[in-house]
Amino acid sequence: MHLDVGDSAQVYAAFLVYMDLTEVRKWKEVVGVSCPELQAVLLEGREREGETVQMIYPLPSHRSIKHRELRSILDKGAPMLLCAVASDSSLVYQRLCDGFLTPDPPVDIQDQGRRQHRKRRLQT
Amino acid sequence: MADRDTSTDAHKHSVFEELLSPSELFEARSRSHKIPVRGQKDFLPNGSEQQRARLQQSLDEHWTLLAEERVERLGNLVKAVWIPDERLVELQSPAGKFWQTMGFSERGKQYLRPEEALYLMECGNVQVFYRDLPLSIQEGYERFLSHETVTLHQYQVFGHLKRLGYVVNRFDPSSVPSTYERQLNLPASSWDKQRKQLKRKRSQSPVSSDKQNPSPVEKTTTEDQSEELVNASESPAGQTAPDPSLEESMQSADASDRTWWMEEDVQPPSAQSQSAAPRWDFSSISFPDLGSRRSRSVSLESPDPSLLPGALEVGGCDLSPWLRRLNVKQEKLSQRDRERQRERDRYHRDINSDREVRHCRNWAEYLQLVEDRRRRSQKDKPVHLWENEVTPLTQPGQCNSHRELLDQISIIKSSSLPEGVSSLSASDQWTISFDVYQPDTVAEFKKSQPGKPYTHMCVCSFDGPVPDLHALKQLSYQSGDVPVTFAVVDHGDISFYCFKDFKLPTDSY
Amino acid sequence: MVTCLDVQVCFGKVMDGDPAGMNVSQQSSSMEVNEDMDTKSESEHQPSKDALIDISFCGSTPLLWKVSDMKRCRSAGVIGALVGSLARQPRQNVRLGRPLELLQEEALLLEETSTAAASLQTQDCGDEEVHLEAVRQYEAGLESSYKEQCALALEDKKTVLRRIMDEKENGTDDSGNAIRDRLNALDQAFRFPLPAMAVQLHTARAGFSHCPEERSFHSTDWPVPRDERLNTRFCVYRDLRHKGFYLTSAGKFGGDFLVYPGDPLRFHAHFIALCISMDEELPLSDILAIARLGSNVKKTVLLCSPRSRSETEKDESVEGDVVYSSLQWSSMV
Amino acid sequence: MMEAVFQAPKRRAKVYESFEAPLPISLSVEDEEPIIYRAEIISHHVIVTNPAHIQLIYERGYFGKGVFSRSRPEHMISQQWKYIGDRCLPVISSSEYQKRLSWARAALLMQGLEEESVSRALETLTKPVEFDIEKEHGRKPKAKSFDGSLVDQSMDDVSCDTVSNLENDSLDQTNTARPQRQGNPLYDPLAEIYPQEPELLKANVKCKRHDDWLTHCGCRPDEDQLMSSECSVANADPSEAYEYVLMEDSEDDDSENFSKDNVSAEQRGKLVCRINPFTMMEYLQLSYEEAFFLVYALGCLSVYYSGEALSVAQVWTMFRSLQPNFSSSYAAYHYFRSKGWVPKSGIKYGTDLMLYRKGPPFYHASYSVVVDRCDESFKGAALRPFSWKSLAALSRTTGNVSKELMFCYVITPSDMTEDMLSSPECLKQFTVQEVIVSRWVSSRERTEQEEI
Repeated sequence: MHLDVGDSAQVYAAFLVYMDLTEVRKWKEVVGVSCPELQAVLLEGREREGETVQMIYPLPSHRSIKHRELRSILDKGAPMLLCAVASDSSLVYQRLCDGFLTPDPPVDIQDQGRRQHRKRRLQT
Repeated sequence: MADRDTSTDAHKHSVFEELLSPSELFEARSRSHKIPVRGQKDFLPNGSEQQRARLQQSLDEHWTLLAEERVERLGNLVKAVWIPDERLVELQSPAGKFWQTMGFSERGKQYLRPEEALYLMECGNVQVFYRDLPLSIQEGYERFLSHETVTLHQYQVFGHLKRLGYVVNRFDPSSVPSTYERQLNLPASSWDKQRKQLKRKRSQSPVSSDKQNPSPVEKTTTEDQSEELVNASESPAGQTAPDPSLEESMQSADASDRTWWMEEDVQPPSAQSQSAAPRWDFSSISFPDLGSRRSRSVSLESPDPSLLPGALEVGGCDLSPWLRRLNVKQEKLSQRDRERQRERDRYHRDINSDREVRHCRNWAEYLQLVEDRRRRSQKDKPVHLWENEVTPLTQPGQCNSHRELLDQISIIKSSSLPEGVSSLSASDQWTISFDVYQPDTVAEFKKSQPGKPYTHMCVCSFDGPVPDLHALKQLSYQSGDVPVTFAVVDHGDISFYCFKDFKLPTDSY
Repeated sequence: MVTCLDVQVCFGKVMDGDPAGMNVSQQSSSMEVNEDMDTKSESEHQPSKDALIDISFCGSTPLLWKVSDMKRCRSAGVIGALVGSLARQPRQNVRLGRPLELLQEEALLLEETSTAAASLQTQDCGDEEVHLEAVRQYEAGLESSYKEQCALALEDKKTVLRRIMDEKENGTDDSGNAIRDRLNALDQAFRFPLPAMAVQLHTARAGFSHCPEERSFHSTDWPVPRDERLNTRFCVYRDLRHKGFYLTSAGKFGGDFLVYPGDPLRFHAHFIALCISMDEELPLSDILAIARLGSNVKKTVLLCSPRSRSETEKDESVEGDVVYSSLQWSSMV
Repeated sequence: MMEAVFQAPKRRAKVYESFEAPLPISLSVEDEEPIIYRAEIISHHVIVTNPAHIQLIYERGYFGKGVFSRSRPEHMISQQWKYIGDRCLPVISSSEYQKRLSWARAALLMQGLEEESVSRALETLTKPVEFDIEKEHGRKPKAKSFDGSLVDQSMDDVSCDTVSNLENDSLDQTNTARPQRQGNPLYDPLAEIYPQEPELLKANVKCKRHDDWLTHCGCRPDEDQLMSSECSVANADPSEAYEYVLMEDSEDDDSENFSKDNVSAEQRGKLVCRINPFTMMEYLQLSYEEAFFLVYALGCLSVYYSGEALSVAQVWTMFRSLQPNFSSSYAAYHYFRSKGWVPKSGIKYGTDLMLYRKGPPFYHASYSVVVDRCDESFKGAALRPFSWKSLAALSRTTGNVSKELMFCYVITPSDMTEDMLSSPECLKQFTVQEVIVSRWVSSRERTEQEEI
């Protein structure tokens, strides 16, 4: 029996992500690009027509990652998504960008009423 | 080096800056005890004057609050003296209310442990002197806290819990029943509790799996027997107190190693203990099967001396009088038992309910039917799954209920934290620091009889390791039947974690 | 020379643990050497040494005790964490009081910018004479404080009586006279019981204490070893501080620092900083967990890695010593 | 140490499907023929393509995940549907149509067809269609399986279809924008955008009732919509609906607004009915653990690799080579399944497994499980070493969605050799230790909490 292992796992993860982006999320101009530094297949695409190109790095979920690897993609200048792929094809996308991305202000930041109370423990 | 004088005027000023004048002291007696409330925070600094002013106000309040020095009436202070050699604080004046939960007496003197004294200093209850001069709280931290007493981390946890109202004592390993005591289950209180747990657990998953018995008929009997046994030991009519260790091992040992029901020759308990393991492993000691009708042996040999407490001689035991007293009458089933029986029957197919079987008029036809069925299922079964060394755990159509199927595929045993502890090597890395008692027990708390702690507290540094299974087992052993909580100190911030033994109940439907 | 055993142990431990990364001056160095260093540091750095923040180490934990030091430290943007009971209400955990515990990184920053120095632990004063003098001083102070408080209490009582008298003056009965008599008798009859005297329980080491502390510790004597981990965290801490952010510990959020856009008293944190070296392996599942937590608490997870020296030299265009990447749980589910 | 108390699983507030069976095998009905399902390993993925198999495997025990869906396979080509006569057809943009056309072209070319004949075939194929509603009944072009390489629509089927122009007017009369998936239990409207509730467009990742990003929360917008539905379950076969599409034949196709603004869809361009040139069937993907459980524990799944059916041992070997630590992760999976629970991927929570009672449509997940491995000395955490820092994050993340965090240690006997591990029989020697990790917050502290 021939087993095609190696980092084919990453390639096949990329295939699932490609299908998800094109078929489910209707991204435009999705193409695979190989990334020699990471020995991996990345995807490029636009969420909607006319929007900026984003890089997507698909990775099997049991892997580890180094900041340097993420930087080698981020330094290309495009916003990036890291996509964890589980063996049942579950996907989790995470947005990465260079530098400081200020979070959205809490919706009820001005609201001093009781709604805030519930969230108190989370905010610091 | 210590005797040199490095004070400059400027330095002196900084040293004295927090010294209150008598008039300040006098005024402090009537100051407010309210803590200002903090306002809502902003999201982004915008450089506005309003934000600046609010920050300044918050800071002013902050500093005022922090700068406040403790001022107490001399009469409210308990005077004490630090004894560095003993690492203890000795009280010089009568103790206050705190004595109910803190401190100890020895040779007519009253002592506080360093952490207790420091906490009480912070609360403004005790003034500790050393060489006739009072110690500041800073000096208390510097002198009292060390690896020989308690570390800063441990003190932070201690203080945190004390401030919340808990009773916190240093962990005393001797307060936990020893291995031997625990095996004999001497502490009656803990036994009661355990038994309740056992009962509850049993009701959750009433049917135990039994995969060592191949034939379903035999299986039923075994289960009936075990059920009877349990019933007997639970009924108040049972003359002898139920042996807790028996119950315990029934729980801990998986159904597959219920050696005491196997039809083997009576085995003295010594058989397994010849390796002279430092601790008994009850799950591996088999019990003599006295109930079996096939058992011809009527006496038990004397147990292995290595298992007995020192200098205790135990002879052989004649069983015949006991056997005569055994109740062999037909079992009368209560309503509940009958329901259970029905419940069990649901999982076993009565062959007479099979339509095709009922149509068989003679033995030959039945055999033919069985053969036909076998061939039919053979045909359906793909070769690649069934004609190799490893075959699936169940055959299609083999199981008639979810329960039966689950029993069939349950091949992985579950373990519990107490298992295998006896073979573990002790390590110093994980130790219990404190006994903690609930705040609502303070009123009845007696230092002489503290009772069972609410939890044991293990203090960890945030940068240190998370306990692995080895550590969990070891601590769980050290802790007895008291839960262990891990207090993780991260730069003054304390989080508590519990790692609890668990067995997911089987859920069949 | 009497030295406190505990203290010796503490220092011995710390110094032994130092992996030769720092030059530790011998603790037994003579007083003259230390004096020299003191004058040197004084002349080199303004403000002079009395403006230096005293960092007192408990074990390896840096603590600040004096409010003046804490103010100075906060004006340098160093926040720390209060860990003691609050004097005003000691039996609660919501608002804590002195001491202020500093992160190693905070202490290092203060030390690096010469705004702080580590102070020696208390040692018993060896000179019996000096000690006896200190005890005499303390007792004399207590005595005079008592006297003064007596006078204050008397004055207090008088004020109260006078006020009542003034009120009664308008009345018709002669109870006013009775009060006047009491007032007159007060000078002789007034008793201020000793137990009623207010005494101060000092938070920071007090002036009359056993021995004035040694502030002679020089920067090179820093009692905490710097390992790889601390170096990474410090590098990030310093860089973020220089960018104007305020930082506190983020342990409970699964990160290294919480990063605030302004003083944490008034602002919410925006980021959870995770300090990692460029080549540290991070399990994807850990990243997923923290990114999800970040989104739950409306904060961005910030991956922070110091650039290695060779990289900064090689590429002139790169700015700063630390690389930052923002990580957010995406809305793509 | 005390045992953790079992917390009752939380039932979902609304359950929209009936419970079929705990597992995809027959229990107690003796004359039912046992079904052996079929899965294939393609590109390292274990996939099931037979729609009947997909349905049974998913609905009985909730094995697998639709590759285009968040859980149950329910993906459709478009979120917008319209009735043409009694047919309900998906509306797609012209760029989407072009994409499919190019895929079809590529697929045909890959099969070695002449470029010219491909073009000609596609031309015929893409002509606008008008239905003769009477005739159309009963004609069901067969569904194509999707096997990783892209499969085209069969030419023969296409050419015999009658094609003619569709009048725009007739379309306008049937413009009842159909709430997609209404009444069809195969589909979960919340998983996609729901036309009548435009606010969901923004929050399409979240269920309104459960703000914890459940993989598949089972919530539906409205129960009465299910009741009022005219569509019968018989129409549920997704392959049927894919046959024809309504293409937005507009010059200035504004895809950005397209999906958001259904009302204006017709004003912007006329809709043309065409044959979908490239039908993509959603398949069910099984995790290695799920697949091996069906093979080894239930004996109801045949796994094919390059057309060859694999034996139990071969599947084991294969999965071990495809996924590091498969033996431990499978042992944990098998253990939970053998206790009657439904484990699903925990990737969205940063863990290995989520445990459901009965299945995701009925109960919220009770446990978020980290699987680790250790030998009989119980030392270390081999697969996922935790620091207090990473544990703090995971513990809070888990607590925020009110799940319990469970560590599942798979204990391997010390004398286990690689040789023994090469057969699934080694599983019988594993033991499993479950530990519940929780943060303890004293009641006093909780009442004391103030904003920090």
